[in-house]
Amino acid sequence: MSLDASPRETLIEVRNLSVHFPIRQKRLFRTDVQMLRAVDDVSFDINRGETVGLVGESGSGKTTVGRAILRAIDPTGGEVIFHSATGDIDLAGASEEELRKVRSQLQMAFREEGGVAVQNLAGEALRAFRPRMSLVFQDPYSSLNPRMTVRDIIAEPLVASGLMRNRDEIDERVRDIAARCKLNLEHLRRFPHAFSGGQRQRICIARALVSKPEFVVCDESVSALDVSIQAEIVNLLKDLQEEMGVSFLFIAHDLSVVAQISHRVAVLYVGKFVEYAPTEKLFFTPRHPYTHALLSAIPLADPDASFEPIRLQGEIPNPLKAPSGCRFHTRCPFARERCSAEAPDWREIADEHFVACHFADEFDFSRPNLNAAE
Amino acid sequence: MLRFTLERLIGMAITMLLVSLMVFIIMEIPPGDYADRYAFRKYSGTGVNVTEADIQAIRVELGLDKPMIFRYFDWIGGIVLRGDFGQAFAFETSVVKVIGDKVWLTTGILFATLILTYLISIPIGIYAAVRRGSAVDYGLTIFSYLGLALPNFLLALVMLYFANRWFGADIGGLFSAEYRDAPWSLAKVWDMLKHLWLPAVVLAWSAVAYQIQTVRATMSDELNKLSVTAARARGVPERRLLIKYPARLAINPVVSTIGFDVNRIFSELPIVAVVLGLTDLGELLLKAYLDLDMNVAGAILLLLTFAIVFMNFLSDLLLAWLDPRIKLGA
Amino acid sequence: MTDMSDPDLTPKQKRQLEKEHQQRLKYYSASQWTLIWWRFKRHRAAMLAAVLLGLMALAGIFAEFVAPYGPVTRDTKYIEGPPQIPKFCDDNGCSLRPFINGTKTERDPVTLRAISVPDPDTRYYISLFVKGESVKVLGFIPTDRHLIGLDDPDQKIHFWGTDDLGRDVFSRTIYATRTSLSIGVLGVLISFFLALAIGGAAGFFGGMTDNVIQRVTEVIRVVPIIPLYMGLAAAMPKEWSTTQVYFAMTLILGLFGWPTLARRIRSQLLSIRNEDYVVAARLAGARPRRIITQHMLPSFTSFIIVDLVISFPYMILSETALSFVGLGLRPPSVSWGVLLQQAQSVRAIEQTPWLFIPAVFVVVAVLAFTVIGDGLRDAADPYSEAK
Amino acid sequence: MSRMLTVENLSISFRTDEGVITPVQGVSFHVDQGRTLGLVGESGSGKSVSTKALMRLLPGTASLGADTRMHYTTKDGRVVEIETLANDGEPIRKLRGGEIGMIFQEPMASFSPVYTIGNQMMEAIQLHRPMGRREARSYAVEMLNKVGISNAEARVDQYPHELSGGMRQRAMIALTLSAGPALLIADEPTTALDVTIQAQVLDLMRDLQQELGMGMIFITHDLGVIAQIADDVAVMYLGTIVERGPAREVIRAPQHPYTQGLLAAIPSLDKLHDRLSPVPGDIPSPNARPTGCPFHTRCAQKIAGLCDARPPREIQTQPGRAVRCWLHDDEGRNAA
Repeated sequence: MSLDASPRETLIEVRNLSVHFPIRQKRLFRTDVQMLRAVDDVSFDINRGETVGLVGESGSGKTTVGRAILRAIDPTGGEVIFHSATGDIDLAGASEEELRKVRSQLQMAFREEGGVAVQNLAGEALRAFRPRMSLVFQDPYSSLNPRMTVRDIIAEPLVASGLMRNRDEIDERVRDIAARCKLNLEHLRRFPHAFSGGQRQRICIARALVSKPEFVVCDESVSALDVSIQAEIVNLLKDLQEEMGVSFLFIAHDLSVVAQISHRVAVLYVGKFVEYAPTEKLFFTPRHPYTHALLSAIPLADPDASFEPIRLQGEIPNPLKAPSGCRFHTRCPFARERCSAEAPDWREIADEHFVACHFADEFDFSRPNLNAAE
Repeated sequence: MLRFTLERLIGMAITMLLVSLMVFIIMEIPPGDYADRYAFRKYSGTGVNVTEADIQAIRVELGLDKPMIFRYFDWIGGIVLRGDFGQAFAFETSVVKVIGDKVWLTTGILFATLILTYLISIPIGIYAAVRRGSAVDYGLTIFSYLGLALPNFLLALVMLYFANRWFGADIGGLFSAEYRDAPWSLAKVWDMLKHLWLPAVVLAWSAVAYQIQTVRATMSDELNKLSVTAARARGVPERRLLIKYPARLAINPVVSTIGFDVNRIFSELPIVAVVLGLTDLGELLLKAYLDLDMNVAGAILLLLTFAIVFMNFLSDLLLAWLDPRIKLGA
Repeated sequence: MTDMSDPDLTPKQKRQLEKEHQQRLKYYSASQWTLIWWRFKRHRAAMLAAVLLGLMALAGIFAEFVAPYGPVTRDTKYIEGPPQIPKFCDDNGCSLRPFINGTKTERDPVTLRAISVPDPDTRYYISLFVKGESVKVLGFIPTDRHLIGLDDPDQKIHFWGTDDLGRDVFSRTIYATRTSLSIGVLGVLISFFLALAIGGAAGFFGGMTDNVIQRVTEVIRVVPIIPLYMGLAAAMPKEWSTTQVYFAMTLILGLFGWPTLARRIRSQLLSIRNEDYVVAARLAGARPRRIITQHMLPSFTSFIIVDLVISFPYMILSETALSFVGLGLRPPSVSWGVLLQQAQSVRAIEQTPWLFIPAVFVVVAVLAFTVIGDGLRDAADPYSEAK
Repeated sequence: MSRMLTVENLSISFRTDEGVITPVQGVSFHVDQGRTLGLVGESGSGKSVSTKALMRLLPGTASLGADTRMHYTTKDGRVVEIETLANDGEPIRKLRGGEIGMIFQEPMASFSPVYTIGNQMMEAIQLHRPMGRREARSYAVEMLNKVGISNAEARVDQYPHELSGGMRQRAMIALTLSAGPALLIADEPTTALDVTIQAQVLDLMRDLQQELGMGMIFITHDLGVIAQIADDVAVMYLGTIVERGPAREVIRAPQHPYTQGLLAAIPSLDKLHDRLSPVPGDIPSPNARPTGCPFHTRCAQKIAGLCDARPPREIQTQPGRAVRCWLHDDEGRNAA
């Protein structure tokens, strides 16, 4: 499953994406507004047919990145360029009214960027693009409307966006995707309450892929599942990717699952990227102390592997009170004066290996010599 | 805590302002205005022929010709600055005189009812939750259903009937005949207390039924909390455990609905007062409405509502004191 | 879980397994309303209450037919008479058909007033579908048949006695049921639409609109509701007709019943809006209208129905209480509250206890609504257990 | 090393609206002093319920099987037959906290929100140690220090919601240990925590156990955690222990098809981009427990007519190792 064979084609370019949430605190006579910098100045790109993993601990903003790309929440700044294959949008099926709005905005966006800057799209146009992007949620229970049959749930992206109108066509498409996700015809008539966690997650995946999207965000899609079930879903996602050429942004806190499914992995810490590299590089030769600590903290199911987690001081900072300079300096075992004063640049330290650390060149965290740096 | 108190105080002031506006509007609704009614009452049966001009004169004299907003400020200004609620024309004296010590009687009934309600409902609700599914629990559930369904005036009648049979005829009202118009004395207070229990029981009835349900529901939730299991796993004796962990939290919703209970009690008061022959604000309110004496009615409605708003404020403070999470969240 | 093709199974076991399998399939493809109905059916008290309430409503709707006499028809021969209980036997023997004894007028030996005493020598038989006063059922179906009554059209039976004017308490209660229940329904409907509009606006627009609405709701919620009703009811002109008063009453009840409901609608809307499946629909490209009609409303309806049902008792009790003290409906209207007005004193309990029969209706109706509400509340969220 | 806890044939049934369900059937294990038993299983395996039964913390709708034996040896050498004790009463209360301590998955929920950390700690201390208020307080501070909470003198007067997740779990550990238990039951204590915090807490628990010489039962669904913290392991599936033995041996050479499947399904950091090997099928719900071997519906090696008909016995395969599978039973081998 090497990517080198096919020519790389960028599908999504994320440039300086920021998402800030105003946190209002009512005081006696005024309202204090603090900015929660959930995601701060994040840049990366995703290729066609590629899976990019996004890892981070709670409060790191990984979910926010995923949702901001899909415009489930509005970014505060930056750009998300979507290089969509043209001709996929069913312009003929759209009504005159929609068509006019969509066309004008699409053309403009295409000419300017050669892609569509997603955050510039408004209302109708954004809706027209939605079927090409999808989201698979963490909680397979709450993300399925319990009052709709599985058939209607899976068909929703087609119906809601007006991508397909003909009932037979829709049924055919739903049956096709359901079969690929190992759901049978009988399942389609049922309601979500008839299914177990793993089956529900398969329904979610079928819904996300029914419109043949080019890009799907999987937000902690397997973390709620038991290990023996989880593996099956990971395999399913991989198979579907090969069949359909879809790109995934795979968000998870479990590094080992991310390692299995991703071609490249990005590590987030309190709203900032600390490292982004092809999976092998990130897991075997990490350059950032945080990535290193994160890797060392995973207990391996191997009684001979030594488990000596790097002892990070303190706790993950509250994103409302993000530390100055390098955000990791409060817990970093290698922190120096410069770290608290100056935020490190986001730089390409080796081929395709990005890192944000002043002293990344000095570290060698490569495994299996996990403790070589000390 | 100080900031919290201040915030709630300001909130209370705003609510009171809006309430006073609403009450004023209600006072204005009855057809015809004060002058009409004043003239009608003053001259009806006297043979004097009242002309439109006479009424207009009264209107000017009383300041009723001014726009509504001015009259509102006159009215509320009088109340706030001078404690003057205007004239009660049906009694030909000031509203303050009419209401007078009925305020204190009403307060007495209110607190007697509240204390009775909580003394009964909290322990019973906790007990029902602990013995969930037992015969006692079912019995209490049926009782509280009945409590919610039985109209209070009916209950008042039935209670009065039995009280009359068991305690003699002189149980209705708030005072025995010899004290009714007597000046205040210790004996009179004692006499009042002897009469107070009946309205308190009647008024507490539905509040008890409601609060038993609330306490039982929260207590059941709290009993299933992990913190209770954790405390049990530390070997905390059962009785102490129940009181310290779930019961302490089961009281919170009761505290937060004190204002609501006061509201309920005031709602029932006028009607219960009619049946029991109480001479308190409720009965006066009813009479004022039937006579369309809107100054008296407005004053009473305003006082009752202010009392509720104030009790809400108290319950907020009490709750913040009981639950450390609230202060920090505010 | 046993394999169905297992050869060791007897035909009976196979049938049993097949049946279970079918039941599971039925459950798997059961929609929201089916699930709610299944769960509600399990709640026996609520089912019983629903049946009772249904009967009450039917009696009210067809009051003209069900009640033997009109609400103001007077029986001057039987004033403040106690209930007449149908019997099968008397001193003169037994009969297969229920009957009552007639009455005759005698002078009280002490006070010398004319009083009615039972006359054991006359019998009047009770029948179904007897001829009586001409009425129009539902206001347009003319008939002179009544559900129950005496064979002899000149004689009258008073199951629940008569009041001081000789009016039949049974008939009046049936008519009152219609009035009181319909006031409840109309009041609830009015406050529901207000709540839907106001709570919906608060939940949908949020921000400043929400703040203002919340504040106003707060104010209305702190005002004691019966005194407030009294204020508005007192404002009704005395010369209004009973119909006008009736509609004014429903309007008043509805006008101030919305705050609690509006708060619930608002919080429901806010919580459903953030459900993952609503976000998913939005990301699938659904328009706001589709999100509201396909995703939000269906999940919302069952909760709203519960709220509607449990707000009935307040309406009914308020109407009863107001009419009881003379601020609500006025005679010649008949409602439960109006009927109970005649029973305001301890004297009434002692001398004419049957005048309290309408109170039983109030209690039963309120109880029934509360119990049904409880049953519905348990059933309304059929997905809570699935998690 | 002395045996402190022996559990034999533990079965637990619950009365429900749909009838009686038995989520735990015939579970046997033991804990030695100073050793950690890892109890591993996926959702619905009954691991938490089993340990709650040990403390008699199950609700009134639950009942123990007739031949259930749970024998615990106290610090002063008495043997307590836990299955005979009442759910509520002096004898079981003596065990709770003072002899057997328990830590739960949700540190926030296991504290009462309306009392300070110190209040709840002092309560536990005074219940189990002859200390006055003053003494108990300074002991509480000492314990908070011991679990690595900085500024313990101030923290002791804070409310649980004022602490971060990791701090709360540390405080919970301090609270549980301050009663001086000889056996510690930890029910997924790190599942709700972030990876780096989880590592800190695991580290801490490992150190404290060694320092205090406690026995420990560590419940988790993560075989990685088991590999790092447990001496012995018992693998549970749908209410039965399918395999048990020394953690090292079981993880290196699993004998039960379920254990094998579970280990194979875990994504490894060493072999990237390989296809994972899931265990086929879904976990049946505990109230629709399959007949015969509970795992037969998902087992690739099932023997038709045997595995789906009769539950397998527990077979000793090596000293200290046992497996509940027909494949290791002579009868099963013959049938195959």
